[in-house]
Formats: sequence, structure tokens, C-alpha cells
Amino acid sequence: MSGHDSKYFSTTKKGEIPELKEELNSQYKDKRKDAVKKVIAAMTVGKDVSSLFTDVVNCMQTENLELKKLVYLYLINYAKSQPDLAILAVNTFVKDSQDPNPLIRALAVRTMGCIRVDKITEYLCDPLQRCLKDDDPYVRKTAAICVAKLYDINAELVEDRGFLEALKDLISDNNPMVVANAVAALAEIQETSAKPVFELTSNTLSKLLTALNECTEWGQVFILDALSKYKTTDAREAENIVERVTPRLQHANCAVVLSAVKMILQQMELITSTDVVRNLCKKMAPPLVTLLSAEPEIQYVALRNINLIVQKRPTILAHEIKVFFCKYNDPIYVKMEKLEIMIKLASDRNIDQVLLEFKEYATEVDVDFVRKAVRAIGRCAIKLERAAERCISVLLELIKIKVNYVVQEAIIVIKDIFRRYPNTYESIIATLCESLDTLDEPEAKASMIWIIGEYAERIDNADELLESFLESFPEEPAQVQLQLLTATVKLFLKKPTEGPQQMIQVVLNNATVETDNPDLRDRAYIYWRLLSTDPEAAKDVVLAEKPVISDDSNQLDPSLLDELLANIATLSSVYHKPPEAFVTRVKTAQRSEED
Amino acid sequence: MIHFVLLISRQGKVRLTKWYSPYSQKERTKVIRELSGSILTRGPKLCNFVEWRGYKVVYKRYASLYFCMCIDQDDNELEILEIIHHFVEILDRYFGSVCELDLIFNFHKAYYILDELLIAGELQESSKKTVARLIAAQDSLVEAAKEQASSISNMIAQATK
Amino acid sequence: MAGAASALFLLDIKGRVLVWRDYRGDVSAAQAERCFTKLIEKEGDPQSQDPVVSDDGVTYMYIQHNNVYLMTASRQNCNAACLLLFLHRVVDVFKHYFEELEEESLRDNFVVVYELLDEIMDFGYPQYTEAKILSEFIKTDAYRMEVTQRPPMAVTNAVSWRSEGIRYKKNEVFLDVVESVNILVNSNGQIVRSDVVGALKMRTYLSGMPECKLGLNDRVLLEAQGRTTKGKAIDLDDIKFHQCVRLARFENDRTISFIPPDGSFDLMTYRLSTQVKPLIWVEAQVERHSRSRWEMTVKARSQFKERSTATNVEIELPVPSDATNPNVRTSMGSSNYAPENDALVWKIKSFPGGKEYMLRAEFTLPSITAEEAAPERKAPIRVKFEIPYFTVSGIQVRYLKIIEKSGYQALPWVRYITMAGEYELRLM
Amino acid sequence: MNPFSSGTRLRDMIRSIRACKTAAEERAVIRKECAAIRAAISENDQDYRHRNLAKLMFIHMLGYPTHFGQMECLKSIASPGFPEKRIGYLALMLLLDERQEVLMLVTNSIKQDLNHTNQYIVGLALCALGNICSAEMARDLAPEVERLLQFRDPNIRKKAALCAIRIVKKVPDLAENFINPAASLLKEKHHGVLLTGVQLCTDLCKISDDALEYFRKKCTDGSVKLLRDLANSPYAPEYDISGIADPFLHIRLLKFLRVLGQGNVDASDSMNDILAQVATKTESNKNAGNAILYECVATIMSIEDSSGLRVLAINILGRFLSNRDNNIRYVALNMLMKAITVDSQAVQRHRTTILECVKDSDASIRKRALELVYLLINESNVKPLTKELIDYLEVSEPEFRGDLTAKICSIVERFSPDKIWYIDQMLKVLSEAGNYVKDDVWHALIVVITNASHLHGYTVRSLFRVVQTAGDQETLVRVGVWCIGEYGDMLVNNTGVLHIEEPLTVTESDAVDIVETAIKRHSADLTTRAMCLVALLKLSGRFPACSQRINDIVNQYKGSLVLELQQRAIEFSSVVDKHKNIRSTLVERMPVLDEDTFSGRRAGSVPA
Repeated sequence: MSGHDSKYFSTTKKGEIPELKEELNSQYKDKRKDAVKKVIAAMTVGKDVSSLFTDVVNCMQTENLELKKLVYLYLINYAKSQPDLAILAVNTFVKDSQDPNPLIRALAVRTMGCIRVDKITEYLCDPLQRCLKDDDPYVRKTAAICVAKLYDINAELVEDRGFLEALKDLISDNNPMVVANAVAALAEIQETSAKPVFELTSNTLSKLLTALNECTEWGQVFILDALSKYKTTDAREAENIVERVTPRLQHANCAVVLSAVKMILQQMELITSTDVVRNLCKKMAPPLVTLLSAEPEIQYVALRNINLIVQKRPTILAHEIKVFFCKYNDPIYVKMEKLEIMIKLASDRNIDQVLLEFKEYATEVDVDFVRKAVRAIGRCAIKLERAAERCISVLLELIKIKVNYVVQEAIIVIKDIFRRYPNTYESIIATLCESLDTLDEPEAKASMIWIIGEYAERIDNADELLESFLESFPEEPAQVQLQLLTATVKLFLKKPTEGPQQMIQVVLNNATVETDNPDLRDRAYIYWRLLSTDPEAAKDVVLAEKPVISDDSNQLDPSLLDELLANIATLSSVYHKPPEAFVTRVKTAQRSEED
Repeated sequence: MIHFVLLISRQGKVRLTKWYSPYSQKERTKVIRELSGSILTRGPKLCNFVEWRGYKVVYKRYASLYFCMCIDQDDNELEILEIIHHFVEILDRYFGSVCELDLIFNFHKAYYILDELLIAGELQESSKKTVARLIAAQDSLVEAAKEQASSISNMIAQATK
Repeated sequence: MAGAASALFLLDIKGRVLVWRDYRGDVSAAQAERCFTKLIEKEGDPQSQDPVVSDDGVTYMYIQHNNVYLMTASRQNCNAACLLLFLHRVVDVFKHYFEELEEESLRDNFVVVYELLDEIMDFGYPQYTEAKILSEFIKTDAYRMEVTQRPPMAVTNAVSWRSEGIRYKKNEVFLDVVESVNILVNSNGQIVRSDVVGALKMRTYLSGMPECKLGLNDRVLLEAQGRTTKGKAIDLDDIKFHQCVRLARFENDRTISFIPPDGSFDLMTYRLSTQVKPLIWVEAQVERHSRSRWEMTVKARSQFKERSTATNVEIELPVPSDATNPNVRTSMGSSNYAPENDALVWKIKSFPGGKEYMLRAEFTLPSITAEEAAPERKAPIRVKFEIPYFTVSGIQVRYLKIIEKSGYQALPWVRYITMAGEYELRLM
Repeated sequence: MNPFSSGTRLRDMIRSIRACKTAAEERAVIRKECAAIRAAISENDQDYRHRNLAKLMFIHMLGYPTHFGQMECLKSIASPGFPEKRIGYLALMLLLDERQEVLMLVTNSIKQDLNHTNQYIVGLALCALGNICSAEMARDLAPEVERLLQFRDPNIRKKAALCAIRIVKKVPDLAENFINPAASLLKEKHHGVLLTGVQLCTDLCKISDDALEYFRKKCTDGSVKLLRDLANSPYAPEYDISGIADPFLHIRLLKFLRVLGQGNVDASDSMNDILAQVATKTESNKNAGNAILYECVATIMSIEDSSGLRVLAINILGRFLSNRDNNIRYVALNMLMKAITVDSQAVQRHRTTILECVKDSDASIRKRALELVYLLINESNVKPLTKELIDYLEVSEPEFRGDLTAKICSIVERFSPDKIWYIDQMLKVLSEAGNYVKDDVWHALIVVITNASHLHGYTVRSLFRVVQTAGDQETLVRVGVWCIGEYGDMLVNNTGVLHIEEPLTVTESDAVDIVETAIKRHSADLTTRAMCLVALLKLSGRFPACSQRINDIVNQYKGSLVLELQQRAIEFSSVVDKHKNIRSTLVERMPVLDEDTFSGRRAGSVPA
């Protein structure tokens, strides 16, 4: 149904494009400027105004800076869809790049770099060459970034025309902002180039460390990040570098602080003097703590990084656990990260207070946070042997409140506690069994079943308890089925009486011919063969002594941890994944046209 | 049958909701969020139907407003478009060239009209004129009561002067 | 930094793009919008989500300000701290330009917004965010002149925060020392965390390029200079300086020297994690007489010297969200039901040291409970106050020297004040 | 007192809510309003009750709790005046629904109002009852509604008819009480009454066989006549839409006829002519006409066979399918799904068009078309269609991939002409969209592979190749790892090479490598890791030379926090290390799950 609806609720105008076209070609300057503004406004709300390309480009030759900027903006947006027409703009660009006003020269170079049309790129070379040597630092700093843009579009061209050398020269520029941008551009180019483009020598190192004191906060970040790739030769040099970088810890900009921390941590690897290391650790703690007063989003990044730092150097924040206690108004994502760090910093000294906090959190309203708090208590039990008993009693208290998801979460961690401290806390099994029929989450169910199988000889009615799960065997998720299988085998090996014997028949049948899950079948057949070939061996295999599981609070693999620490402040350190796990390099030139 | 009627603005604001099947408050919020997410982002040329949790949602945009009705799998989608339009025409007639603000500040009137159009998720009247007449009659009952009240309070005021 | 932003988006409250600037051409607005609206749809409230999310090979980082989201997208392993902080700076820049950053101000000023986005970031690298200097060459309509502008020297200068040629008739500096006390008391009445965050807030009205030097009663400095420090010097745990302060110099000899920006800025912030006694202590007892009748008894005590007085004390006491008609009596001050915060607010204009006041409140709850009522969040008691002429740390400004080549005399004015920061006492 | 004297305050509230810039601001404004309303309620402030109710409705619409205002609705309804009742009922319908116990308290008020002398008050009560009554209320108030079906004013009769629909849906036993009064509504002239009466009759038929029997006998001819009169009626502006008289009534009559005709030849016969007339004479250039045609086609497809009519219907659908309007194309696809059971040949003719619709830019059309293609596929066209779909899988939008993958798997499974084709297609799907594949699908694939003994070598080699290129597709890796474990020897020995295969050289240690990579992959999930351990155990039996290396890998999981991995690692390392004598017995080829039993078991639940 069409046509007649538009009259309802409606206030739309018609024929916008032709009207704009007329205005763009007006003889009056002001009218043209207004028209371009309207075009940009339309573009902003997502209307397609690409058909006005020629008319807009005609307004480009103007003395009015504001108008020029608007036309340039339009070009950036639509040049790609009208490459042939975009050529029309080249002359003006080239002219502007020689304008007496540095603002216009920079604008021209900056904009040309943003127009990813091959034909235009060629015309960019000469102006860029000039601008890299411009008298005005504002133009040079813009040209430096433009080299990176050009490299992204056409790397070969950049190499052929010697732009890399020109860029390297800028590292010695007398203006700190130019140096910083040149460093950023070189670092980026190095990232994609197989050839050594940006080699950090001790000479450049010292130049950059000097520039560090003078450039803007953002420039400092570029330089520190680039320097973190520097390969230090010996302890002395490392100490030297650290000495020059340490003052950055006092910077008000959190990004500067984190990048400085990254540098220092890296250099510390080479420093042999334990005094120096201890001193550095002491110096880094306060700035890291202060990051927690930053905006919540920054806190989040900081916390993800602190999580890594305390895995590598636990002493740095050993005495600062209290600053990670959650505040009422902390966003949930900050609370979750704080919890993670609290586990890592928990110690025999502070565990009582930490437990009190966890207990408080476990009665909050956000389900995910509550679960994590319950799990945290268990993880502390695993981590701190002497506090395990206190942790368990808190868990039991929480179980008594009978909030379903708290109970399930508690059972999941208690199973780990059993594996950490065999033959110590089994007396609580009876309490756990009381919640048996309220369990509906696979992980909790599987944990409970494991507990029953593992301690079958101490639970009088273990066979009854397991049997109660058997009926629903075919409907259970694989995780539960697998645990039921193993638990029944254990029960049978421990109590080879009639009941368990029947049960094992049922389970093996269910897990072989009655299922199509190949993994479950494999597992069942292996048990079956084991039990029928050599029952004694079966006992030895299935009931073998288990190694005690270890504290999992430093779960990262050391080499991965080092890689992540080298990436402090970056996304890699936020995700706790190496960059190659999430960076999918898409050449900007091949942009996906979706709009 | 129609399970619910939603009016959502382009900005995602809810302007009217009517539920003919039971949904808890939490589910309602979720439904609205889900549907505005999928409907408001659909382009103008696409069809006016969205399949959703085994139901169909028929929607139609009038300027800044989306009228949505959720129906069963085998209900007639094209007819629902007519019902929506029917509703819109009645609103338009009642408010005199209706706009979004009418529906915001006189939302209860829009509900009264809807109640003369649908009951139990089924259409009750195919004549716009009849609906208009019934609403007018009830409005004047209210007016009459209002006048009576003010005249009584006047009388009391007079008497107690 | 190993990577940069691909684009910067300004989105409305529903996650739709208002204005965006494409820096690299590898993330489209449609893509970003789709990801972000999905996020909103999922949770309703994106504030509960991680501020860094990944979707289809692109990482989005965002912050919210009023009814606007600011978001960057990147395909590389970029510096997350840097870009998120940059977004906060962008907020400051826009606020400087439009008074308030909100959807409407962005719409009304989109031309300037585009110009700024072009200047503050290039190819996804943050460039320049000093609002005051930016506004010297990017102007809003009202002040736009037809004369050709040039980039101010400051943009590329080592002193990038101050332009040359500033003139004042009367050269003055105002220095406020503001300390906030943060405290967290758990439900056992134990203080689990307390610290003091201080800030030296400056407003400078100085001509030319003044060299300033600030002296504090910093123990490290005084000891280094071989002075006696009986009781007067203090230890500052962590100090952060405005970028104008020469950090290397401070590291060397603890001298705080700088060329200040014009106008107001935070010269430095510091933190002390020494245990402080809660300046105002609050205890509350809640009695539930039935499902629908509650009673609350509250005691507040000032634990500082009698010669000081806390002003504008506000004690926020949590109550259930559907409380009706709280009936309150206080021994001092007044109280207000603030349903917007689910709280009863007890205000005491002036609270001298060493005093104790009481409040008793009674209220009812409706007999019908909310459908699928979620458990109420256990909010803590929160306290706000100010204590003028007093600092917890005992910090003192010993001197502020101002030297300018023209040789003028400038007057420094110093004030001290302590206030409550995040002051939370969990209800027993 | 009058209801809207304080209307300005409602406007003020709405204004201040509209002025809020963020959700937090809005929440604050509303909480303040709610507190004020609670205070007014507790003071039993009658003057502002109506205003407060109006505010609460607005607040409720925004999704905030308003439970504290529920009793106010009841009080307002119990007031004598029309204005109070009107707002009270409106609020009742918005703030409450059938699940609240408070609702029962209103039963008595409704009962009184149903007997009120003012017909508008009766109307309000009927409306509320029809929209939110619970089963209990339905039972209590059904007699009143039954009586109101004969009320003097038609506008009450039509409301009562719809109200009756809700009642019989809530309490089906009550249906028989309504059969007679419903039938008499069909004799009326008033469109509203007819419209609702036909609807009531249709719904009664769906609920009660007695009703269906009765209406079929007594009302078929009458309904046919009604439709004929309507279709031939002269122009009546009151009911006209795009030149058609009351399309809504048209559609309801067609629906009713469908119910009557379904499964009954005589009834079907008696409606043949009028259906033919509607199908041929209805204008199709406007939506209203198309809506009628669509309904008419549905009726033709459902009633007892009359091939002439069906040709007519299929032709209409063909026209619809080539329409430019997406709405029409959508309903065409929808209806073709019903038509396929009636005349699959006719639908097959449109196959290419339908396949194009699978790739449409409109997600709704895509989804509908995919369902239809699924029904269209048979042994003869499965190969080209599958190829099309798999090709499309590569470029499809992520949101669509889940559905698409499930359908492709299901098609491949159902119609595969031979096993090698099935295996090849599945490997393509798994390597393209393995993360979208459901468990039962890859389980089934392994069942098929194990049963095709001549293809074991071929399959394991194919998998070895694709796992290396698409190692991030979880289910592909699982199938790959399982087969490499089970048939590792055939992989290394190049057993049973088919002539179509490229030569491949794999060493024992290459085979172990690929499993090791899979278990160590950052994003590998628990199931995959657990399966890797079994594969390693099997390989230790098949490649004794590698057993030390395998044991080293397995040992790393003995301290695993994950129960299943720890248990397996402990058991397997003990087998590899200490019980070499039984190792080969344990890892002999696994017994094959009989394909027929398996498919027999699954037949009950074929994946959608």
C-alpha cells in the first residue's frame, strides 16, 4: 500500500537535491557556503548526496577556509564512489599545498591522504615531498602522518619515492610534535612491512628520550610505545632508560603512565641489581593505584593490565589490596575485574577482610557478580592453604541461604577444593548432598556427580544418589553424561556389588548403542574394554592417584604473559590475547562497501 | 489473533502498547527492545513483516511512527496492514490531522479509540464512522459529568458564600 | 603505539550515528551502528557492558556523556588507554566549545564538530586536544571572521598549552587546595579502606610567559635541603602533574616548576593512603515491624576538633524504592525524601566538631508487591560535607614564585578545604 | 469534581519526562512522580485519582513498576460516574493482566457494570473482560456475556461476541453455551456484529467439534450467501476500502468457509462458485484486494479438492511471486509452502525465482524462501540446489548463517545420493560455518563416516587437509580429530586411495602434530580438548613410536582444573605409560553405530 499514507504524521519536504544543486551554483558566496553546509548536513544524517559531486567540487576554489574544509570533508566521503570526478579536485589540492597559509597547506596534504583513490595518490607525491620539508612544523607534522596514509594505499610508491628516508630524517627534527608523529608513522609502517624500516638504534633512542620531555601528552604515548620495541643491550643501558622514563609516572595522563610502566617493566627484565628492581617496584605502585581514580573506562583498561602485572611481579601491589575493594557505584565491569585482582592479591595476612568483602558481594543483586564472588571464595581456598577452612565455612554459610545459583556456584568450587586438599574437608559432603535435587546447571550437576563417584566409599548411599541421575541419562548434556559414566565406573570398582553392577550395565549401554555422541561412545567403550580385559588394571587406571590441582590465580602461560606485558595499555592487554588472535589486517584500500 | 499492538517512534520511544496475551513486565520490556531493534533498522523497501519467536510482527511506518502488531503464523499479514491503516485513519479523523505529539499528550484517547477497534485481539468494527460516533458519545458523557460537577461546585460555592 | 583508530563516532542514546569521522576507511558507520545497537538491545543499558567490545574483527571502545556516546573503532592492536582517554578529552573540548555536550549541541554545531574532528585526530592518531588553543583557530559561527587563520604557535610548540602575548592589567593567581576523603566502612563497622585525594586547583591571570615555582611542605624536598621537618612536613604517596610541570626536574630535585596555562587547570593531584579517622561517623538501625511498616534510627557524630565546623553536611540514607510518606524527626537539620535516589536525605547546614545528632524515620510500603520484584540493591549510607580552612594531610603551600621577563609582581591567593569524596558506610 | 480539570499536571509530567536527556534523568523524574502518587494514594485523595491513574498508565508504558497503584483502578471502577469508570477500566487493562490476583477483586464490579442501564458502561465492562479476564472470571461472568449477545444495541452485541471468544478460549467447556447465540448473529445486517459474529463462529469451530458440525449444517449456505452479497454489494462509502466493500468482513467470511469446508466435500462444493468469483473478480492493484485474494487462496488450498480452483489459486501465487512489492512476494512464499503439499509440481516451476529469494536483501523474505526451498528439495534436484546454497553460505550475513547452515545440513543428510557426496558437502559446510553447526549434525556425520568403510581413508585425508586451513571451526576440528584418532593409520599409510584424490604424504608425527595444535589452540573448547585426549590415546596405540611424545602431551593435563580433562589425562597417561599390554585392545576400532537403528531413532526428531 503506497501513495496515500505519506499524509499521516508527516512533515517531509520534497525535491531537496535539485534545490541544493541550484543553490550550490548560486552567484552569491554566502548562498554557496550555506548550500555546502546543507549538503554536509544531509550527508551527516545519512542521505546520499553523491550526485552533487561536481557542484560541490566547483565550490572548492575559495579563500574561505571554513568552506574549503567542508568541501574537503565532502570529498573524503564521496571521492571513492566518484573516482573520475575526484580528479577534478587535484589541481586545487596541489595549489593549496603551496598556499602561503600553513593551515591550508596542511589541510590539503591531510585531506589528499584521506582520499583513497589510486589516481589521486600519484598526484600526492610532489606536494608531500615539499611539505615534509616545509618551514612550518604544523605542516611537517601533518605530512609525517600522511606518509603512513600513503603507505597504506600504495607501499611501493612510498618506498620508490624515498618517503621513508624523509620520514626517518624527521626523527631528528627540532620540533617535538613532528618527531612524535614521525615515530607514529614509522612504527605503523614497520608493523606491515617485512623489511626493517624503523630500526631503533641507541642514537635514535637518545633523541627520542629527549623529545619525550617536550612533546604533547599524545606524542609522549607514541614515543613510549615505539620505544618499548627497543632491544636493550645490557643492564646499564636498561637502568639508564628507566631513569629517563620514570618521571613520566608523574604525568596526569593515564595513557602516558601506562606506557611508561610498560617500558619500565620491560627494562626491569635486564636489570640485575635487586635493589634497583625493588626500588622500581616501589615507585610503580602509587601511580598504578592512582589509575583507579580515573574514569571507569580507563579503570577497566588499567585493571586488565594490573591483572597481568601482578602475575608477573606480585610484590608491586602486595599491600594495596584494599584499593581494589568494590565501591557501590562502580560499574559492573569494573567490579568484575577488581574481584579478579583481589583473588590474586589475597594472602594469609588479608584473607579475613577479603572474605568479608566477598560475602558482602555474594548478597548483591547482579547475578553474574554474585556468582563470581562465590567462585572467588573457593579460589582463595585453593590458593591459601591456611585459610581454606575459613573460606569453606563462608561457602557453607552461603549455601544455607539457599539461593539456587549461589548453591550451584559453591558446589562447583568445592569440587576443586576437594581436589586441592584431598582427605581434608570431605565431612561437608553430607551438607552438599542436601541440595542435590535443586541442581539444574550442567557444571554444578557434573561437579556433584564427580564428588559422589570420587568419594563413593565414604558415602553410604552413593549408589542410590547416582541412580537418581541415571533415569534421565539420555536427556542430560554431554558434560553430565560423561561424569555419570566415570562416576559409575568408580562406584563399581569400589563397590562391585549387585546394585553397582546393574548400574554399570545400564550406563554402558546408554553411553554406547543408545547415543550418537562419538566422544561419549569412545569413552564408554574404552571403560568397557578396560573392565572386561583386566579389572585390576582398571582399578589402577581409573582410581589412580591424582596430582593435586594447583592454584589457578596465575593462569597465564609465562611466555604469553610476557608477550601481553610487552603490549601493556593496548587491546592485547585488555583481551589477554596476543595481537594476532584478534587483529585481522584489512587493507584500507579494499574497504568493504556496505553503506 | 493479535497478541499485542506497539507504537514505537523512530527514536525508539514507546508511544502505545496494548497486550492481548499475558506477558510479564520484564518480558514486555524485552519484547519491545528486541522488536524495536529489528524493526527500526529495516530499510524502507523491505517487506513489512518480521518473523519473531514463531510469530509474525506486521509493522508500518507513518512518518516518525512505527505501528506494529504481532500475529499468529497463519494470520493474514496483508489484512493487518489494512487494520493498522484503519486505526491510523480513525486517529487522524479524531485528532484532526494527527501528529506524534497528539499521541503523546493524549495517549489515553488513543487507547480509547483502540478499545473501540479491537477486543481480545480481534477486530470489532469495520466502519470508521461508527467508531468515531461511539467515541464522541462517550466523550460527551464525560463532558456532561464535568459540567455537572462544576455546576454543583458552583452551587456549593454560592450556598456557602 | 602499534595501531590507531579507524573512525570516531558520535552516537545518540539509541546508538544511532549522529556525526562520524572516518580516518582509515576500514570500518563503516553501518557496521558500527549495527554492533552498538545490538549491544544496547542485549542489555538495555550499555553501561553495564565492558567499554571495550569486539565484533567481526573490529574493536569498539566507547564512553557516554549525557545523551551521547563517543566511540572509536579500530582493527589494530591500538593503545586502548590512550584512545579511551582521548574520548574523555574530546568531551572536554566539546564542552569548552558548546557549554554542554549533548545530542542537540552536536546537531546544532555539526560544522565545527567536523572541523574539530579533523584537527584533534589524524589517521586515527590523537593530535591536539587543548581546547583553549584550538578555539584560537577553529571558531564557532558567532566568532568566525573572514580573516585567514593560522595555526597558533602553541600547537606545535614545546609549550603547547599556552599562547604568547597574553596580557592582564592585574596579574593574579588563585590556588585552591582541595582534599577529598574517601572512606569505606563495612557492615561490621570496620573501616576497610580510607584515603585522601588532593588537588591543587589553579586559576591564573598572568601576562606573558611566566615561570612559576611552587614550594610545598614536602618531606622529601625539605629533608633534601637539610631543613628540619618537625611535624610540619608531609609524605605524598603519588603525585600527578599537569603536563606543564617539568617532570624530569621534579624527579631530580623535587622542584615543581612550570609555565602555566591561562585560566583554570589542575596543577597537581596527590594521594595519601594513611588511615584517617572518619570525620563524620554515621550509624543506622533499621527495624521492620511488618511487611508494610519500617522504622529507622540514625546517629551522626563529628569526629574532628571542635574549632572546625563541617558545612553543608548531607547524609543519604537508603530506603526501599516504593516507600510511602516517610515521617521523620531530627535533633538537628532537616530531612527530605528523595525518591529519585531511593533515599532519605538529612541535611545539616553546620556541624561543629565533637557533636552528635539523631534522626528517626518511619514509613510504610504498599501492600501489593511488584511483579517479579528484583531484590533491592543494598545501597550504603553516603555522606557529603565540606570543612573549610582545614586539610587532613596538613599540606601547606610554602611559596609560589612567579617570574616573568617583564618583571611584574603577581599576587598568589591560597585557600584550603576538605570535603567528602566517596564516603560509603554499608548499612548494618 | 471532574476528571480532567487537572489535566495540565499530566501534561506537565509528560513534558518533564520528555525533557530528560538520559535514562538516569528520566528514572529520577519518574521516581519523584511515583513517590508523590504513593503519598496521594495513602491519603486517599479522590480528587486526583483519575489524574494519578493517567500518570501511572504513562509511567507503566515506559516500563517502570506501578504495582502500588493497582488498587486505585478498582476504586475508580467502583465509583458511580462514567468518567471515573472509563479511566478506571482503561487503567485496569493497562496496569494489570490476567495473572494478578488483585484482578479477581474486580469481578463483582464488572458484573454490576455488565447489568448497568448505561450501555456505554456495559461496553467498558465488556471491553475489559474481553481483554484481560482470567479463566476464573470467564466462568463467573459467561452467563452475562451470553445474555448480552442479544442486547438491544448492536455495538454491545459485537463487543459481547469478541468477549465470548476470549471466554471460550480460556474455558473451552463453555463453548456449547455460545453456539446458538453465535449462529443467530450471522443473520444480522450490522457489519460490526457480522464481523465479530463470524469470528466467534470460526473460533467456536476450532474449539468444539459439536460447534463445527452444527455450523457446517446450519450456516454453510448462509455464509456463502453472505459472502456473495458482500462481493456483489453496491458501493457503500462507510465500508469501502480501495473500491472493495468491507474487506475485513470478506476475509473473515473466507476464513469461516475454510473451517467449514476443510474435510467436508459437500460444504466445499457449495462454496466453489463464490470462491472462484472472489479469486477472479477481486481487484489486485491495492493491498486490500490482495489481502482478500491471499485469504481466498488459503481457503482454496485447504478445502476439499477442486482442481479447477487450485489452478486458479496457484496462478494467483505465481503472479504474487513476480510482484515488485516485497510484501506480496513474502505472502506468496508463505502460501506456496502450503501449496506444496497440494501440488508440488506447480511449485517446482517457480524454483529459480524462489532460490533467488533466498539471497534477497530482505531478511524476512530470505527466511521464508529458505523454508520453502527446504520443502522443494528432492533426490533429483538436491545436487545443484545444495551447491547454490553452500556457495551462498560463504557470502551470507552472519545472522543468517545459523539458519542456513542448519537447513543445508538437513538437506544434505536427507537427500544425499551417495556417501562420498554427503561427506564432501558436509566438510564444505563444516569448514565454512563449523561454528554454526549443531551437535546432532556432526554426530550424524561421524555415524555416516564410520559406516562407509571404503571411504575411511579418503575421509581422514580430506579432513587432514581442511583442518589445517580452517582450524578455527570448532565442529570441523572435532570431526577431524576424531577421524585422525580413529583412522590415523590409514592417513599415514595412504590406505584405500580413490582415483579422485591428490597424493598426500603424512608422517605419524604430522598426525600427532595436528591433534596437539588442536588441543593447545587458544579458543578450543572443552569438548574439543577432551576429544583430542582420546585421539591421542588412540594414536599412541596406532603409532607406538610416538607414544612417549603423546604421553608428554597428555601429562600436561593431569593437573587440569577441568574435571573431564584431568580424569582423562590421568587415566590415559597410566594406560600409555604403565599398561602398554592392554593399550592396543583398548583403542581397537570402535564398534560402528548401526546406521539404520540410528536413523530410525532420529526419525522422530528430524532437525528443522
